[in-house]
Amino acid sequence: MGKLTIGCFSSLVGSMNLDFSVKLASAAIEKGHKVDFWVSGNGTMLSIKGQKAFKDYTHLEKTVKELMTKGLTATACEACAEARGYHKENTIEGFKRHSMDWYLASIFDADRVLHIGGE
Amino acid sequence: MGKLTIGCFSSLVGSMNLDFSVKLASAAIEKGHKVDFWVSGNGTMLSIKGQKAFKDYTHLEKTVKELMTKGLTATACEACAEARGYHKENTIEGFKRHSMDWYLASIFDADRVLHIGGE
Amino acid sequence: MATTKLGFIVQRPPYKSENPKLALTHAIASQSVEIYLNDGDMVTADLAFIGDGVLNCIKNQKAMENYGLTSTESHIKSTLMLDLSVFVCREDLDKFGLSEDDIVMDAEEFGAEVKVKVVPFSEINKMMEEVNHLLFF
Amino acid sequence: MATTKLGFIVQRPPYKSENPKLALTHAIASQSVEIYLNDGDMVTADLAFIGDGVLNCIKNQKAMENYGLTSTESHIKSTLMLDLSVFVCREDLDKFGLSEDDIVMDAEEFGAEVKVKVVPFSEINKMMEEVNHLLFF
Amino acid sequence: MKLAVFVSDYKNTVDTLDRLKAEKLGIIFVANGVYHATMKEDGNSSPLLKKSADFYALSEDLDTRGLGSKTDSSVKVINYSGLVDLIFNEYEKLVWL
Amino acid sequence: MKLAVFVSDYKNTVDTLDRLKAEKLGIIFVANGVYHATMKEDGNSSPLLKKSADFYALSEDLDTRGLGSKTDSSVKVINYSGLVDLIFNEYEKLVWL
Repeated sequence: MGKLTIGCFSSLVGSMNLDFSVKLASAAIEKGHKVDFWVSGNGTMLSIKGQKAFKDYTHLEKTVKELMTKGLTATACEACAEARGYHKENTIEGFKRHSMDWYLASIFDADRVLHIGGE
Repeated sequence: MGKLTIGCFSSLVGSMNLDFSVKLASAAIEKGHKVDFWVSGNGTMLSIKGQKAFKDYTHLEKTVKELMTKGLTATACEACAEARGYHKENTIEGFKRHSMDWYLASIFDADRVLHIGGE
Repeated sequence: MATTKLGFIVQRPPYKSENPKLALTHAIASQSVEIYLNDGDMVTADLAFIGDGVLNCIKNQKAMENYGLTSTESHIKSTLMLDLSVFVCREDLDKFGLSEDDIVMDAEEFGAEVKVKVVPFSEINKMMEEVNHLLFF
Repeated sequence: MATTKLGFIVQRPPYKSENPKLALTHAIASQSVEIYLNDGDMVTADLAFIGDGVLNCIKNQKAMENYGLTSTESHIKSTLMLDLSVFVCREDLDKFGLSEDDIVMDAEEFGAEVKVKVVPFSEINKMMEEVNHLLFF
Repeated sequence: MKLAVFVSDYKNTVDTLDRLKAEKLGIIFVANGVYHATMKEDGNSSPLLKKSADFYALSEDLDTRGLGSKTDSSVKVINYSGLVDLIFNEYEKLVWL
Repeated sequence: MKLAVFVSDYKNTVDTLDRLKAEKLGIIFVANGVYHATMKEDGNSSPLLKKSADFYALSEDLDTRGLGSKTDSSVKVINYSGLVDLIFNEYEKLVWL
């Protein structure tokens, strides 16, 4: 079994890159791999709690929480979050906040890295 | 003097479409025009209070507040905001939240409409 | 008593950005705008899919099954149920080798009487001339 | 004692998306990553600007004056101050008719000893071969 | 119609501009659109500059990108204040691609 | 190197894929990239399918767009579970364009 580090910089609603990332993380965890998940830039939107579940909009809060109980480590870029007005008290419980070096440290011993840099 | 309605759907940090919109609104207000400003989709990020001012990131909260004292009407799409976990209590004071028909009503008697639909 | 006509032009494919869906939801909002207006005043919305935007109209989108998300297809059907004019550019369908069988043409199952109009780009251009304001997505 | 090498490739112009700037800030984070690692372990970051990404390197960007925002230019200078390797694709500069005079080449005013390396794409490709992981922006 | 088209990107993913018809057409380069007003590729100016239109580029966006002095002679440089006048006085409909 | 390139867009604004060299190259169509695996324009398949590579397309993303049954014969359809195996077993470096 390997370790996959996913970095995603895309917004919660729109490109569906976060939907993709979360589904990939889920499939990898199902197969027994370890998954670290880093969100930076607009990707930090994923870490906000209290996303209202409308069927017209991507809603990932519930899935991410479930994956965290199955071992997913999810971390948001703290500065990217704060610049957008996302504070610790708005963050999903268990979703970590660190500076960018956390991502690189996760990559250090990752077997595979999927970095999704754009919108 | 005329009325300009600007709609912007782009995220706070990144494309700089919101920076553009806010500067255009400011220039129009300086010239005595009335400006209505609608943010929807990722554009609703503009309405969040407590954006931390880093020089590395677009920071528009202060400017928007100043423009509101000069007559700018700013309104965010309520559903788009809620889907992202942006609630009334996170919203900049004076920044309105309505459904999408507000935008169309503003356009009804606008002389010019600049609709910025993408990221 | 005045009418402001709007043209909503969708030029990008679905699911990569939120904007084709927001085009549809904002156009639909023309049906409830009167609460803000004086009696008799109204806003109309015409919708046109052009370029890669016609890919929004392909049938059998399974967004709900795969991602728990309303499909753009079902938003188009909602638009038809509310009697909005929906145009699809014929030249762009032809370019992709798509026929009327491949795309959403009606929402008869929900009682919609209006159908999608597949028209040459020149007619969409005419619509753009006739409206008061344009909103490109 | 192990080293993981990363290649950061910037292929898009500045200011349209946040990602060229995030490439630089994330690459810079390689300098502080040790706090998470065992003694002697490290992560290195090489940066390369290719395609329209070379537009990030044009000098005299006035982002602070116009938008109150740190320029991508100044982020490149920070990167040089931290001794990271920064490559710029020569063929892409040539395509735009840009010379070394037009782009950020050093940060001597801040005491940086490292300079930008203008190299053929083949060298960037070699770097991509040599690193352990690639991060495209 | 009197149509002003805002071009905000360098590489566009849509070809809509080629199909738009207007009696009076203005093309306003803003954000990364200003690269069209300044950069040549293999010696060639942007194909957009061959269109029959009046061209404008936003000075603040040129300066932000280090392009202040490089604008093609066919393009008029305006600032935000000039843009407001252009919008209200010269054009009726505005399109952001 | 063994390189898997994720193509997530239909109209790309970068030409990087043309320049990447790898001993073993996989092109994985995801998100709107799946249009490359399915749509023809004026009768022509996507130029990407002419490259010397192994091609994959994500079934969930095909189905989401109503393209379930239209995939080009050169493209292998995989689901998320298959994608995980591909990533870990067939390729070493992953690039998302």
